[in-house]
Amino acid sequence: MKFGVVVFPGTWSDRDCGRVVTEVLGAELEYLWHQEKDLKDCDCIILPGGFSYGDHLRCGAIARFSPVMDSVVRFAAHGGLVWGICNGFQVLCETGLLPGALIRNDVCEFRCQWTHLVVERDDILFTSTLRRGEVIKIPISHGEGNYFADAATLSRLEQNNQVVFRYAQPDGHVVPAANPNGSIHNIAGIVNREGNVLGMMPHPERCAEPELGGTDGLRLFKSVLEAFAELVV
Amino acid sequence: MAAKKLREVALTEAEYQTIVELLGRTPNDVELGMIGVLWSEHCSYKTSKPFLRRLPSAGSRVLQGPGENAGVVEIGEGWAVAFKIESHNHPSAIEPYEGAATGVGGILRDVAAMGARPVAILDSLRFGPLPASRHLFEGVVSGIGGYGNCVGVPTVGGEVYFEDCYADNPLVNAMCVGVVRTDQLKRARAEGDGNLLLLVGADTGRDGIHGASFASLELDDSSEQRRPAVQVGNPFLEKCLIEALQELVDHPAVVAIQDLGAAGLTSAVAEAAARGGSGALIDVDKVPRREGGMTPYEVMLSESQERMLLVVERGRQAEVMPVLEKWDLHYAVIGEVTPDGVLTVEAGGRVAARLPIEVLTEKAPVRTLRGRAPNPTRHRLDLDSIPAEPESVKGSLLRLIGHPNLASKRAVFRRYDHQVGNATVIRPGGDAAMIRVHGTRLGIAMTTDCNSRYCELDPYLGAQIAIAEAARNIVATGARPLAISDCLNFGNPDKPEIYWQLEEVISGMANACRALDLPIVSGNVSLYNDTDGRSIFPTPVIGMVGVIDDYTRRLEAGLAADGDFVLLVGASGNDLGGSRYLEIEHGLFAGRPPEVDLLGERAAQEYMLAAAGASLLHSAHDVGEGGMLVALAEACILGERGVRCPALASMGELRTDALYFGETQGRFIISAPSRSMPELQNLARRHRVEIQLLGMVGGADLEFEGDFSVTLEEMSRLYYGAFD
Amino acid sequence: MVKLKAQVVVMLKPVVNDPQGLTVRAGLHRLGFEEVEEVRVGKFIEITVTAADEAEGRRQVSEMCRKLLANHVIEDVRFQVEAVADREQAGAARTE
Amino acid sequence: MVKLKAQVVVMLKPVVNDPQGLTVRAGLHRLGFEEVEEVRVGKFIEITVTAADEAEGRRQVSEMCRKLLANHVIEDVRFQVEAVADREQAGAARTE
Ligand SMILES: Nc1ncnc2c1ncn2[C@@H]1O[C@H](COP(=O)(O)OP(=O)(O)O)[C@@H](O)[C@H]1O
Ligand SMILES: [Mg+2]
Repeated sequence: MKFGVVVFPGTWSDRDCGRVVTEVLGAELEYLWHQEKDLKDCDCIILPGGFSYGDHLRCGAIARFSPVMDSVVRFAAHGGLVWGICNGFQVLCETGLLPGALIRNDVCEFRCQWTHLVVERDDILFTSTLRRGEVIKIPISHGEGNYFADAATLSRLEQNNQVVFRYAQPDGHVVPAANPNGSIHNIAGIVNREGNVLGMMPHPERCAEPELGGTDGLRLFKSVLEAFAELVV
Repeated sequence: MAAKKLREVALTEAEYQTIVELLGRTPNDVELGMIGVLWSEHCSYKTSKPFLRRLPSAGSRVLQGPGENAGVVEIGEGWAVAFKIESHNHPSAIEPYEGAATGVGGILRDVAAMGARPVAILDSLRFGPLPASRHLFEGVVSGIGGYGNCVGVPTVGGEVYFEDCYADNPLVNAMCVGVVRTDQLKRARAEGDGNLLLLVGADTGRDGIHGASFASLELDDSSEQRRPAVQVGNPFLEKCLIEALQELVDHPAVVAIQDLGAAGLTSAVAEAAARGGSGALIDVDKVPRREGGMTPYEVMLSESQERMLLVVERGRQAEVMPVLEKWDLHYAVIGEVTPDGVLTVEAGGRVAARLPIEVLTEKAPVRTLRGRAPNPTRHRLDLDSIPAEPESVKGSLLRLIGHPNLASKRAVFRRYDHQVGNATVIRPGGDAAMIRVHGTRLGIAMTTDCNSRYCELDPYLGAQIAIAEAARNIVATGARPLAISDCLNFGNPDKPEIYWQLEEVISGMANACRALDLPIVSGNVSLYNDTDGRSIFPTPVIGMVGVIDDYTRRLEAGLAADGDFVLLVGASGNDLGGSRYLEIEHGLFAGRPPEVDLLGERAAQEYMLAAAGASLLHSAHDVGEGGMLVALAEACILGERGVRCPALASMGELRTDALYFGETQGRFIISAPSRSMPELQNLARRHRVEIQLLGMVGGADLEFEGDFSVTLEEMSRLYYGAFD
Repeated sequence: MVKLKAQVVVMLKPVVNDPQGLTVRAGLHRLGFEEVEEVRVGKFIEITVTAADEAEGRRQVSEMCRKLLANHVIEDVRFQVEAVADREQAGAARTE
Repeated sequence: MVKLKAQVVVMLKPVVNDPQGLTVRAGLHRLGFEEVEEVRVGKFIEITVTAADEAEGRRQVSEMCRKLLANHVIEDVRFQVEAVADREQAGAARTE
């Protein structure tokens, strides 16, 4: 399988994601420049972190109009795997591929720190090697990661089981104290109803090597790779 | 010459006379403005230059010393590190967010101009005490983060101090570290007659006109009028600029890269031409503008951010442009390199200025002033008047680690993305930070350090300590110190005491550099940090980098495994002068800073490197402010492990307060498994270094049996909570 | 063709928490302005645009708001448009 | 005592670089709004405050602007104040 990493002007975790894919995971990789429509036969498109267009106006607001996003939207509609990380999650919300929006952290400060997430779904490709209820350790780095959705959207999300990750204590308890940014229901990541579009604020690509403090993030990349291997068989 | 006009360009009547002599005519207004900024302290270093020459800058690893946009040292495997530190004190005092942000932007461009990819930022900050200085502190920290986070370069280290002397003159020094292949190193030399000058990046506006001369004046009420000297940075544009430059560094058509900083185009072109031994012709009409109606004077002096000057081989510009267009960057050919050694500025087809490059650069005046040592008795300390036994060692420890100057700066660095790039193998919070070089096992350790209180008490000694301490921070990670970039922050040198401080500090630095074999490869001077006649402490901030061949052997400060032995490396003395203990527990700022025995210092550092190199250690932490007990507490807190120590026997002349809180130099706290002990002792004998067993790792308390015990939880709460 | 200036105000919807507003309120309280009850922080966007006439300009700005300037999941937007010539006289707002 | 609502507009001074405005302009151009000449992005701050009377409220808001809401080095600020009761009718601004 092949991963595609989208690069907008202002994206910065493109190379981090790329290096994890090629050097740690040993998978194939294409960088997809925002001006190009061709997704180059990639099987999983990553929208990485950064400040696309400087996050001016709103995070992800301008990036969503890039030519590449037209293709990504079509790709997603046909069941393609789309994975938005940090700024990528914001772009997905702006695009409407995922519901809700990400607003400024309740502390009104940027936060770069490690968090614990409780895994709520293990039946989607992105988390195929994880178990529901387990806790993973993964860093965040954002100023606007405070997930918001109106009451109706939120109850739909919960009913449909679309919350994939919640900020939790190391023991898995979902409590306000474990919430680094004020996200509603401690939401750290959600998936669309079909299960092929994932958005998450934490950075799995930053914890794919023990040298960087942990390897839980690598398990997400591996999930995608292994799930694909099975699909092909 | 009208005094008012001269004041506007920050030139003296005597300097004006010199200009007339050099030119053999009177300069026009554009020329006067151009000379004014380049002759300002900020650009010409006219006051500090004679001293700076004393600093050693050569070394076997040095690829580029002072004089370029950044210094460069080789680290092996075909890689080099480009780095530099710079101040943005005055703009930050006036607009803390943008002042700090554009400080980061400026230093990133300096490093990028060497062809390097910026991989780390460090910020060295000083404010007046909280809560009064909260506004500045908040603004500056947000500004550093706002810029660094957006460009995607991790901010991995720095320092934050609060002292009265910085209340009106906060210090904001930013350092950038970049990596570059040795064969892709660029230099900013405008060479090759007819080669094109390409201005890339932001459009030029009326930003910061007189910014450079502004930084060379004391702040007073009339600063108000010069206020638009503060600019708004655009980190997004900077990010695009850096990426484009990275795509262009090995392009043969790109002859040189020069960033535009203080004094804008004037300085960039003059310096690049001076280095290339050439001249330049600029047509200001070609410069893309943000605003209408700008005069040639304004265009030449504008300090608009996020601009770079490329020297491109004539006829090959078409090879470079697609990259610039890809990144949506504005650009324009604004002139060319000439053989005449003259900077000619044209506007509307007419010559607006015509100045020999050397008048702008080498011929800048040098000032020699007279220094005078202040009264030596002013900070006298009589240790005998202070009880040698702290009332409660535990109480003192808790107050020290909960004090904003000693407590964790997590409240600051968690607002900085310190992990982007997936290279940060030692994160902020310990001693030096470490960045790995992708594709190798090389690790670059980096730190900024200065205890300005020591420098105020004794500038010569304080400066040596700053260098020794920075080196210790590097060594504590297992890396070998390589080179220094320094930022000299002082008050108004026209005051004899300040001039004396400058001279003493530089002598002290030179001495320590020689003893520790550390060249200074780049740096920056910021003078006139005074308000209403009150000056800051002399603050020579030392930015240092070091290298480790294999970052998987790096060491961190926190205790790493239960059952390990904990040792103190280095002998202790009654070194309470200028200590944090005296300040916090006795309200005293007095005494002589600890002596620094540079031979002993070097021995201790070599010992540490030998022990780390032989993989004998599990952790290492340098002993700094707050002394042994604070360092030990930090090792516990950072490692989330306790330590149990037998009661410390009182040792001869050593006072109890000095034993725990004295700040004797050249010491480390290390932890090691028992099997390492014999070899550690052998090495200590060989290096003539004293080591002392303190205790054993384990439990949830820091305990000196029979004396006191304190829980990790209580220490952590105070250590991490000082800014809540 | 007329040259127009649009003033667009983008505010978080009342149901959305406004952390920035809370922070500013806390700051004002700290400065002694205890009578401040609520603060909400939004965006003010000034756009200069040429259009066939004012109605056309208004239509365009409305379109910009819908497509880019606001995220309707969380934000409300309102605007006014005026011809640039009389911009100096227009607007009752005092300038400090 | 009256309850007042202040609407504060904080904009970068005209001579100051406005990166956000430049990016939004480029974004609008890319969306096909090529007639857009200039965009400047500032802050809109709504403050609800009680004061002895309107004049006193105005004085207070002016003070807030000076002390906290804007940095006069790079920003201009203007505001208007109105009694809260008639807030719905006031303001000519259209809501989208
Ligand atoms: N402004 C800052 N930005 C980033 N890191 C910081 C900052 N201030 C302090 N730190 C980090 O906190 C740790 C302790 O800093 P400091 O107290 O200066 O240590 P030391 O006394 O050993 O030099 C270091 O890792 C340092 O890099
Ligand atoms: Mg330090």
